Amino acid sequence: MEFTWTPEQLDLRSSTRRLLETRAPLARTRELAEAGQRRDEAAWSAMTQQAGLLALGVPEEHGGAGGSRVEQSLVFEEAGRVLLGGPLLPTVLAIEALLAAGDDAALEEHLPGLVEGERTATLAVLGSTGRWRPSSPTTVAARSGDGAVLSGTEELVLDGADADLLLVLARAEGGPTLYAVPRDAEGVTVERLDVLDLTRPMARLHLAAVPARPLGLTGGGAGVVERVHRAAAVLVAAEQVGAMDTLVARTAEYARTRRAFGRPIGAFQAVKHRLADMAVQLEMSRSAAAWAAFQDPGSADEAFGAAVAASYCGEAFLQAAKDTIQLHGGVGFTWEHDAHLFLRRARAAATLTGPPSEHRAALVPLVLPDLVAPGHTEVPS
Amino acid sequence: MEFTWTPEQLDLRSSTRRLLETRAPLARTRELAEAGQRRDEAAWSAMTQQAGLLALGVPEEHGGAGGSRVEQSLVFEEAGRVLLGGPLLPTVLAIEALLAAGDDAALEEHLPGLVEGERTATLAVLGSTGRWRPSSPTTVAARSGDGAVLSGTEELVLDGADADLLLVLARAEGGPTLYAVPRDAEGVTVERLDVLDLTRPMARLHLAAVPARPLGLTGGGAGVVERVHRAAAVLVAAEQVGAMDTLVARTAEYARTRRAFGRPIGAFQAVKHRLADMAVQLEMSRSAAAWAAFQDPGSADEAFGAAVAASYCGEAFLQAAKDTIQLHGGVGFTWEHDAHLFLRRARAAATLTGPPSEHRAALVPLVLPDLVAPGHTEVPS
Amino acid sequence: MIELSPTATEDEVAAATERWLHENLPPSWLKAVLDDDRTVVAAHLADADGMRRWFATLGDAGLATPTWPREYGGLDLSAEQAAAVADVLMRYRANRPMDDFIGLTLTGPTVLAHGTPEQKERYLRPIARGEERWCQLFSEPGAGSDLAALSTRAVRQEDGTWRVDGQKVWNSFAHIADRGLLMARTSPEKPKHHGISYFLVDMRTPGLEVRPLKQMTGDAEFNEVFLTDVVLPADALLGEVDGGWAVAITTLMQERNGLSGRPAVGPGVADDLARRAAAAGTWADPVLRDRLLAMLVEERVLQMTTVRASVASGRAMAGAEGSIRKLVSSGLEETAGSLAAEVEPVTALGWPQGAPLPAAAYEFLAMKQTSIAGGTSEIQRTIIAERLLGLPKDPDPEKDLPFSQRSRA
Amino acid sequence: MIELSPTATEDEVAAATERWLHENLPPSWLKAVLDDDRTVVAAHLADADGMRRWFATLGDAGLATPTWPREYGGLDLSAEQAAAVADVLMRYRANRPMDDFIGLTLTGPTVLAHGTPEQKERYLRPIARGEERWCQLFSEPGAGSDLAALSTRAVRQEDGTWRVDGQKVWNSFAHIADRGLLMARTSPEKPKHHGISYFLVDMRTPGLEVRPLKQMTGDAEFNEVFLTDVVLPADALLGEVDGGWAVAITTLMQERNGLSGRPAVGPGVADDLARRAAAAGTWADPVLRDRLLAMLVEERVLQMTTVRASVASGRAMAGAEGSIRKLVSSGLEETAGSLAAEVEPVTALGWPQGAPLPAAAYEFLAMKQTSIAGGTSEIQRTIIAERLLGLPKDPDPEKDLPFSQRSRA
Repeated sequence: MEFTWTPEQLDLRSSTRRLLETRAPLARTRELAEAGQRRDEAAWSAMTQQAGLLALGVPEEHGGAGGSRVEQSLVFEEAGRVLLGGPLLPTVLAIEALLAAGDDAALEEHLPGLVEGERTATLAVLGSTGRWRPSSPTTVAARSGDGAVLSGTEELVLDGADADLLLVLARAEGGPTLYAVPRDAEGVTVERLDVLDLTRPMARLHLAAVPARPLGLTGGGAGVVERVHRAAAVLVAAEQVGAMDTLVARTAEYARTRRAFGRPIGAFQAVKHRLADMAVQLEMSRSAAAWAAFQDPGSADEAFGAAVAASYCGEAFLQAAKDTIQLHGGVGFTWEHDAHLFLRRARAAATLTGPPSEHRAALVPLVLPDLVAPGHTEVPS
Repeated sequence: MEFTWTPEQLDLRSSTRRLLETRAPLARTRELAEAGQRRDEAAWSAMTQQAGLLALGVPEEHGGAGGSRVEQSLVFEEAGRVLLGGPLLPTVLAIEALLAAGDDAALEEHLPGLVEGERTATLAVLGSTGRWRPSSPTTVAARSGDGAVLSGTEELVLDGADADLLLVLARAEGGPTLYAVPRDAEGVTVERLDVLDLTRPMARLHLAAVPARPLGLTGGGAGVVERVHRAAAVLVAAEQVGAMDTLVARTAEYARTRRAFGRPIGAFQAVKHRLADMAVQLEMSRSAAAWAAFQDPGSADEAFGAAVAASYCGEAFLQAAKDTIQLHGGVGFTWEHDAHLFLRRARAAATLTGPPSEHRAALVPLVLPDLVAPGHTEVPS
Repeated sequence: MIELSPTATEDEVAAATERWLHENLPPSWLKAVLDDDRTVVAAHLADADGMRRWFATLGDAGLATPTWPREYGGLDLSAEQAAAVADVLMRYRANRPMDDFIGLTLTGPTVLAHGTPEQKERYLRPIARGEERWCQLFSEPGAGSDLAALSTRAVRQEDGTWRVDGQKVWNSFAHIADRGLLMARTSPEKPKHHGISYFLVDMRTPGLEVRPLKQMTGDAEFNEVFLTDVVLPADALLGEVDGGWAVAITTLMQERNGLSGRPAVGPGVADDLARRAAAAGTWADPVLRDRLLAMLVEERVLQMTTVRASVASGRAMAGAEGSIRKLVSSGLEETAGSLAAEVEPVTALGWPQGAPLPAAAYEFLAMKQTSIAGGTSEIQRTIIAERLLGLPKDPDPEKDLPFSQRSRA
Repeated sequence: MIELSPTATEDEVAAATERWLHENLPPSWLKAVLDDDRTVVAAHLADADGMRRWFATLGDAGLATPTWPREYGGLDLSAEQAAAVADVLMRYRANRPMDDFIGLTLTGPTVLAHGTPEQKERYLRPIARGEERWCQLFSEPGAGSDLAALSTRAVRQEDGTWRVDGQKVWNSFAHIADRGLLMARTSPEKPKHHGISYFLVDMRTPGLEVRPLKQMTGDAEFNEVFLTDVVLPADALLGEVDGGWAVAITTLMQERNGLSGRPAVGPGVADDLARRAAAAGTWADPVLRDRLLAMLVEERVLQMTTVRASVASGRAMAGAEGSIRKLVSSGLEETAGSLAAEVEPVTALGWPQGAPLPAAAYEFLAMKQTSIAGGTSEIQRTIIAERLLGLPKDPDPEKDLPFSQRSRA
């Protein structure tokens, strides 16, 4: 039932919070970002090998903890609080893709190393457009002997320069198909990028006839990627709630203590009411993100919840980040203040999960199916 | 030159203001609205026969005062200040249409009575859709002997139940054509409506094979109506500026005097800053409306100015009316308070001149012509 | 009175309520509900005598006021259990009407908290049984958001009675109410919050006049109430003399505790607007469509928030939950009203003479109501900032001044 | 000095300026401008010695500071006439650079209004001739919007000199300036506005350290300035001791009087964004397109407002005109930054290592700058409400308290 967390789930939340507060606090996120590092090695192994956070989304028969999206979402909310970046999100989504593809051999080969945090993976599924269009990938798979070779450009690949395993969506004869490619395979050229969201390294990948192994059924890639897109929307929404929570708490603290014109600035309605609106949007986002997490993965309810959460939380977080800067005045505009790390994250997250208006358009067939008719609706292309 | 009014123009503004303050103040507008009357007869003749306000847009060779859009716009700003409704706007626009159609016989027949205020006229050009689509009128003109007969339904006809002369746009063989129809012609059925904007009576007209006289060239109706649409946009924008000016002045006065929590409510930033935003939008609207009025009728600059003013002032006025109610609290929500008269006017004006997003789309060919290309732009239908 | 264990689950409560309805609802009504025969149901709802008898039955079973103590006609249920009851009653159209909201939701808890035993005996059961209807006489022309600035005077007479003079405004149901909750100033020489007393008033008392107040929509849902030399008995006082503000806080805290059933996530106003847009042809406009969908999203997220607030483990909005929901729903109503007029632009502008206002026109005109009534959106933001975020209070330079010495406009 | 009648029309002023440029601009520069040969023009602009000579020529003609009195290097022109001069200079790329803004626009009028004859002699001509560059040392970490809360101390020594200690922030050009406008507290025992003095400071004074301040964009346009035992001569004081606030008001009133040429209505940032959207394929999104067009409309209306404000008969914004324009343009910058990242979503997220930030990323990151710098949008709204609408001032409970007794965080 929605919004009813088990005691174990609440324990998971507290232990994750403690873990991140000690091993990966926001100050450490900033250090890594400024140094251009993808992760803190000790924190990574604490999160994976000790806390088993990557096993949460994996069924027990595949050696996982059998947790649900609810557990994962609690972890991502905590990760969002400290703007944890690096390989966590891409690896979790890659695991989701492997599970959805249901290719036993691939699961056996890749899952243990990923779940243990020994290896990392990422998705290269946005093609050269950088948009989620799983039915029309731009990378092309050509037959080559028994297997396939992939050619194309993949934009916005999270952790793409360092992840060990790439899951690439390509146009094959039988339809869009997902392929596994070791990042160090011949023909893969990695272009490491400078990034807006300093906490999430990204790369552009150029694939030139790269030998690749199909995952699951040929032509089944679009369905797999759609499912992963929804998972991404739900987990990023949770992350956004955590991040917003940090912003609201810090900005309220600043408003209570910073003084101007003889009063704490929080006594001015311009500040007070803007903060109230931030708090309202945080609480609303919290509801949307949690509701989505409580739905069964793969269900229409999840598709609905994901679209609602992605569009609502994405815009709310961006607004909260802007308001945080405004309410801090000059200091909020400096490099030293953390506000810009949140603003950067908010923008990147909104692009990576897809524009809010696209998520809204996706609601029409789900909640107003009678209005999906020629001339009635139009999904922006 | 923009924003440089001549002393004569400024005199016209003051004399119009005095005239309306004495003969047609807001309180009188309310009385007429509550009684369902279209005009105060004495005020109407003061405006027309004495002050000659209807002659302003008429060239001297047609017996007018030869004024420009600038003069007209000054008058409409004053009219907006007191929410003057009734036959003024439809008659001015009908005169504009007659002049644009350039049909000398029709001008000779109709103009003197209209300019003198002895007769009134209105446009029936929105067809059954109620939208400005001059290239595709829904009323149909059929040939009948030497002349034509019109059949169709015309929505949102201002003063349609009482105006003496109807100018109807209809689909004719040679293209959209404007026709003159006496309101009491056989086949015209008038359905007087209850209206949202209480100051502007409206009717739905049903035309069943009504004999009509074409104005100007057959097929030239679309161009005439487009020109009148622009005039309407410019004059209504001026009217909106006048109305907003009343709202800002009255709301500021209320905020200075109404007390709560030991202070005038204008000392609370929630009130103060909302009022500041209203004032800003008023000043911006004033610039947009005046700029448009200073452009040559029929020029591309006028088309640009009209689209800018219609979209900006329309939205600003609606927002100002809402804010006025919010800032007045409970009393602003009562029938006795004038705020709702403005809210009603704001909504009706926005529909009558066309949705702001349509005006914005119309800017593309004017200012970004290189972006008008297949796939580049799309005007909402 | 129906038997329910205090530990019954919501589903058990719902089942017990349903069983009871099957046993007690007039058979033709029950059958009509089960057959979805709306004509027959409507006939029952229109039968004043029948409804009076039904409300008495419902009240005697404790089901009209399930959260009240058993001794005053309740069942000692929790808010969640009561929502399950309300859910079932609504399904059978057997619930009490909106007109009884003030008595059930405001008067009950306020009298329970502050009434003498005699007052509880006198006032509670008639509310539970639907015999007396209440209204609220709080706001005044000069005291809206700043309610404590009210200036209606109550002066104690030598015989212990009170003489009341003043004017109230925004009083829903006052024209059909039997009794009213009245705040009046008893000690103008004290600071404004400290000189107010709270009274329970018979609306038929001489000198009390109710006049409808016409709103911008043309409706008159509210009233003005004029009090001229109104004499109230000594026992009309609820709580202490000059202690009325504390009593009022109890009333105000209840405003959002209506028995509105269990919350759910599903189609709302935005869905309706989208369908109307499709019918009017405006759904083809992609910009309008995106705004309708944005509203749909916000409306669903508000529903999700309401569900969350109803689940113990989901609550984390620390006393500001009602304000959050009111603020968001006010915004939604404003959005809906704006959109309605754009969705059906022609319909909203004119309609056949004498016909009722079309929905688009009504919704447009009513859009600001919730942002103002029952605490403006500005007040809600202030509450949220102070309660949830601990920001400093807005200053009130005259808060501690004797009321009679305050500045006036 | 060039000869211009005080009643010359703007067109006459423009023509005279153009004639003068044809006579005085180095011939190769003039030719390059007329031929639109940007390489040669750029070479001239990059030639430091040549520019130094040019600024001296320009200054001696009075054309760098046309609104100043003739005796201090100006031409006694009106603001409108000066705008015509600026227009022409810009067209020939012969105008003074942004780096000189503070000297030309702030220092000049402030010294003219409050300086002694000696100070005017000493400071004005080097500004007119481009020999000395200025910066502003007002804001402090603890005094942003509430500038009068500044706590940098200036203590008068026995020999009449001043010892200054404190920290300033947000100082544009401080790292390249010769002189600075400094506000410091001289009497902490007086209420905050009454104990401040104003100084003209040599930026090379020992103890004065300038450090770049990195912004969220990664740029360092601004500086922090640390003052440690900085000793200023007695004649560094501008205006009266403790009379600095009035002097500062003069400076602050000038901020929007830059010589930015005659305003016009034409393509702006929104047009550029629309073209970039077309190139990136996002122009096909009708929702984004409408937002871009709404921004285009607002930008044009702001231009129209700027034109209106520049025409005597159009002025009706009673002292709040600068605040209105700043508020609207801050909003536009925020809108532009938001839109930029949506117009070019992929470009904004990542770019080749070491390459400069793409426009979309930079505009996104910089979008809040104008809403904060030079008076936040909240401050502008307050100014508009108070000056234009006559609403009551925000209270400052410590306004009249001795500065040393105020509360601290």
